[in-house]
Amino acid sequence: MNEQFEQITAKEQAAAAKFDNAVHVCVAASCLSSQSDKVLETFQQQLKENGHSASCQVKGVGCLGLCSRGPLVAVSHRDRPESSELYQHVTPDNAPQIVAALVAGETAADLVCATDTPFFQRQTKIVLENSGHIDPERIEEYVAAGGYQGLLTAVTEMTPNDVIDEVMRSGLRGRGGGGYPTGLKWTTVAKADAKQRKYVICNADEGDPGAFMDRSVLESDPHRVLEGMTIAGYAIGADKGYIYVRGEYPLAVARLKKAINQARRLGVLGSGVCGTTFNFQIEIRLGAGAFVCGEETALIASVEGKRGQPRPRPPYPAEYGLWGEPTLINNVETFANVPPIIRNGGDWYAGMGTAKSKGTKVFALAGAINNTGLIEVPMGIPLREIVYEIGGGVPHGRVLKAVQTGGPSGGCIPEAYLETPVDYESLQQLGSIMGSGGLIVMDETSNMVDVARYFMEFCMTESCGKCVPCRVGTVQMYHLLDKIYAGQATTKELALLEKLCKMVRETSLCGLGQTAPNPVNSTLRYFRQEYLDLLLDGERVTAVATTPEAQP
Amino acid sequence: MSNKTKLATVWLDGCSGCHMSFLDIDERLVDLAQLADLLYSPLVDHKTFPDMVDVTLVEGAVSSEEDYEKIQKVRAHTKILVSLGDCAVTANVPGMRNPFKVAALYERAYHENAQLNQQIPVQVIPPLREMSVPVHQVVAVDVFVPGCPPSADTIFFVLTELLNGRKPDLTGRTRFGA
Amino acid sequence: MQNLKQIDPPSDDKRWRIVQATMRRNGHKRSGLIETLHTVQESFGFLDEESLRYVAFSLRTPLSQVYGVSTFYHLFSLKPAGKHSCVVCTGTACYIKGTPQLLQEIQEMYGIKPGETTEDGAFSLLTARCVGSCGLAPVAVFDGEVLGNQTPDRTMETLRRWYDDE
Amino acid sequence: MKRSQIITFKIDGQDIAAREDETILELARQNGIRIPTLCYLESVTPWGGCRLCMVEVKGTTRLFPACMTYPQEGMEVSTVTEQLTTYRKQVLDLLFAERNHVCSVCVSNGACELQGLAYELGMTHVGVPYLNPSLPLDASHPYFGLDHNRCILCTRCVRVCDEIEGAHTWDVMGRGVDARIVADLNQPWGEAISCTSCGKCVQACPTGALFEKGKSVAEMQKRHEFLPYLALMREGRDGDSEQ
Repeated sequence: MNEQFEQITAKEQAAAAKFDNAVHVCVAASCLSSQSDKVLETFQQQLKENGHSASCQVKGVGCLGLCSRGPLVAVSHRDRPESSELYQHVTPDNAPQIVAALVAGETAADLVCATDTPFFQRQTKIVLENSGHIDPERIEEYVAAGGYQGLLTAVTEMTPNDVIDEVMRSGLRGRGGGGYPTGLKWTTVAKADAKQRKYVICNADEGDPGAFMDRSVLESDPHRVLEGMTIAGYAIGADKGYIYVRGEYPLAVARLKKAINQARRLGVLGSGVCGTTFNFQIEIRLGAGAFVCGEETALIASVEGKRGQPRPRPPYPAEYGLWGEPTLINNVETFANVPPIIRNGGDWYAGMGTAKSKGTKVFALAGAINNTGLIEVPMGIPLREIVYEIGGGVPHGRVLKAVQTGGPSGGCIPEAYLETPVDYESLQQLGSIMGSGGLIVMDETSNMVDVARYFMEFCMTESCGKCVPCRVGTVQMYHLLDKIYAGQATTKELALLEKLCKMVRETSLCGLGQTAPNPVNSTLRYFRQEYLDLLLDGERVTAVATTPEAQP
Repeated sequence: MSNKTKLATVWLDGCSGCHMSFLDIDERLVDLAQLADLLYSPLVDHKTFPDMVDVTLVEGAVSSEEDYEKIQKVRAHTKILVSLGDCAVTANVPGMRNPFKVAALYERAYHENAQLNQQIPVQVIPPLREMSVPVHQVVAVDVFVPGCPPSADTIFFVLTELLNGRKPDLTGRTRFGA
Repeated sequence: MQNLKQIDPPSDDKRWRIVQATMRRNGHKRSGLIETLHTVQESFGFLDEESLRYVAFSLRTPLSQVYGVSTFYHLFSLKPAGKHSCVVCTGTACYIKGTPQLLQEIQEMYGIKPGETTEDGAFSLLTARCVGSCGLAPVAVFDGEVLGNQTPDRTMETLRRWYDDE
Repeated sequence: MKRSQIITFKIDGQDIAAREDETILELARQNGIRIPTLCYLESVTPWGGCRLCMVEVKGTTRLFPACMTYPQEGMEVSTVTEQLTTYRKQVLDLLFAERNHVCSVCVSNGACELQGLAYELGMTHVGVPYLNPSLPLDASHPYFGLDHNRCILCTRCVRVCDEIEGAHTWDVMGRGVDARIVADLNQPWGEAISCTSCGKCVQACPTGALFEKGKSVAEMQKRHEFLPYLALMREGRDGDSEQ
């Protein structure tokens, strides 16, 4: 198998060496929605017309990161690698300008996007290492970039226990939001008794509004996820895996399908993985639009073809999961971290991040921030650095008010706490959560009651309806928030809202209900005055600035 | 002015059944009269609500603008406010119109079902609010006495307790749930 | 249980073959219900009673369960969609940049809320939780084409064009 | 998954010896301790939706639904605390406000489980605003009726119909607060081909959502004592077919 990998790699390198220049056009979702596919076509056509198609490689690649400047095009030169350029806002109309410059050995200066900025320099890429470099639809490029090496090592040189030990040593924690230690989860499933078989499920039902990390990984580097899942399957003794993908991600689904077929053909998936006796099949299951299916037990119900309603845990899926069998559920980013961990060792991974949160985290930056897009940073980086340096600060000269993490289950962190390092525990202490990686910046024009109302509306429409506190409680809380925001409520109603928040958090069946009050609680904690200002009988404070109370 | 407890009763959107039940206390009314003066009620002649009363029994839901203003005035001039009967406690029958829009109700009542004079009154009849709601959704309520109507015995018990300075415990006497 | 009698599709419409293929791929098991409904919706545009009945019988799944699943998930529609579709993104980034105003304007002009189709069947209004183009917020998708930086005026302009094209 | 190890634990200070495969709710009932619930029904799969049977366990701040939690050796369970009573009343608040429970039947015959619990917990009024939805009444079945206004979505009918009668006429459609009980493809009950008119759902319903037609108020009582018997007999039959 290794020989085969080497052959592929050599062939890829030889093919790349034939070209003097390379043009990489981002064809991930955000750029694609600005017609980057047409840009790609224009490049191919133009270079052909100019007779340069033999010396210049043109290909579509995954996400280049800085989505707000899309469509992005990266141009590199073999003989002078130092002078590669990134072009922004490329359209089919101005593509010829770039081609002309390329042919003339010049730079189309007015389209250049500076890459010596913190946005590009401050990131550490593990999950996104291939993103923007390889063609996501070609397994050869993934292999040439070191792909499937981890799997090969795992199945040929390591025992399943060795693999789990390595993951344990890496300190990797679930990237779906909760932060449960991945190695521990794997151990539990590995030890569990199966009636017939065990399952691996990849949760790609990314539902937080404003989060698109998993989508980008699936679209830019699908093989990485397949490899991670297969390694997991080997480690826990499963021979079947499901990827549960949002139905709203047709491009990700198409690329995954293609990737699965390619992997089977290459022999890194299916029966006899990498020439061993280990078998592993992966099937895609399409979600159909239900946020609650991000919850493990609801996701399992959905894979079984049922209404995506959760059930109380314990028993946890690790013991009683899909069709009552032990099941490992991790999210996309978690699996995407596995191949490099096996390739480079757990200690390498544990060398990054903080004492309790290891490695890197991918965030989707959005909202009132200059550089919206996808970033990957080491755990422990201060929020301020993400917002002001990587993110380039707040546009229009406005003032940052809060950073929202964790989507509808998370909270708002006010400006006063921006020095906080990004790790699971620190964010939790502030009343928010790491979440899956949505990071929304809000400036002074956002009203925090409105923000809380928005997330409550989300939870209300996404509630499955099984348990009373979530089904009816979210509706009541939404109405109260709506009334407060409309300036028609009294202190009595604010008190009722707080009472409901407590009750819904404590008594709801699953994570959706239990965390639904979080946005309200966190905005109340830091921006209570905004609520009071809207009440008919609220205590008004003349000074505009609210000083966040440091609460334990 | 005697130093007896000052009592009032108010009739909002309800059928007056709770007041009837109150009258069903019969001869025990005489006992009550020893303890309290009834200062304002649909049953007595005074037209304006007194300055301050000790106990007010409220029958009916808050349905019209008139109810809405009245109950706030009553609350401001009452020490202990009692929601008497299911309409006051749950909006009950008056609340059954809530799934419909007010315009549709007027249409039904004054056009479709009227034989003569098919027109929506704009004067005399106080305008309906969007929803008919229980009293405690508008003002703070101190004692809840459910029942449709609460029995005379229950009302007598509640009043006796209140007039003797105790908060009535209704366990086993009337039933919530309508 | 292996050799279930095959149920005949409601008509000889060729599209039923695609639906049958999906059911076969999932071994005619109940767990293939969602996959099958996806295929029906892709092939016919929506799920009507006839197709739900056919799927229920073919997969040996109770009718009420099929109905329950079809109405649980947002992506399934039991009514035919409009000729055109307008999907407004309600992700957080789009929301704080003005989605509510877009929806309100559409509702005032055409009298439809998200999930509804105009009376003349011209277009359906839908919402999506983040289409992943947060950099362009607020975003709306018109017949699959993503248009960013929407304002009420720009959105209304695009919708009006659908009517002009008639 | 039959586990039969005997363990001991405590409910409200009372020592209980139990098999590990019985839930806290079942064990409490066997020992004469009442834990309120609306969705639990003996002999069908527990649902865990009403959240009324939540109990406290010493050593953790988390609450557990008694109907789906198994005891562990040495566990100390409390079923009545100030906190639990507050939450239970709030659950009832939410249920009463969700649909329309203004009902003249249960007031006079006292047979409604929802009303009974409100009474038991000393509720005097509903603390949250009423939602006032507009919901239909289905009277298309010759013997029975369904009033969605009274339904609390406990799904007892769904489970009884599926697990004991085997018809699966009922299921839940939609989601969240818009969820509703449906017969077959959301048809009038009288037209549902799968319904055997056995009436088990009516007997299982804790409120007046499912009712028998033509009964006087006093006769509108629900009885479901026969369900455990049917479940037991069913088990026997299934056991034979496996051999």
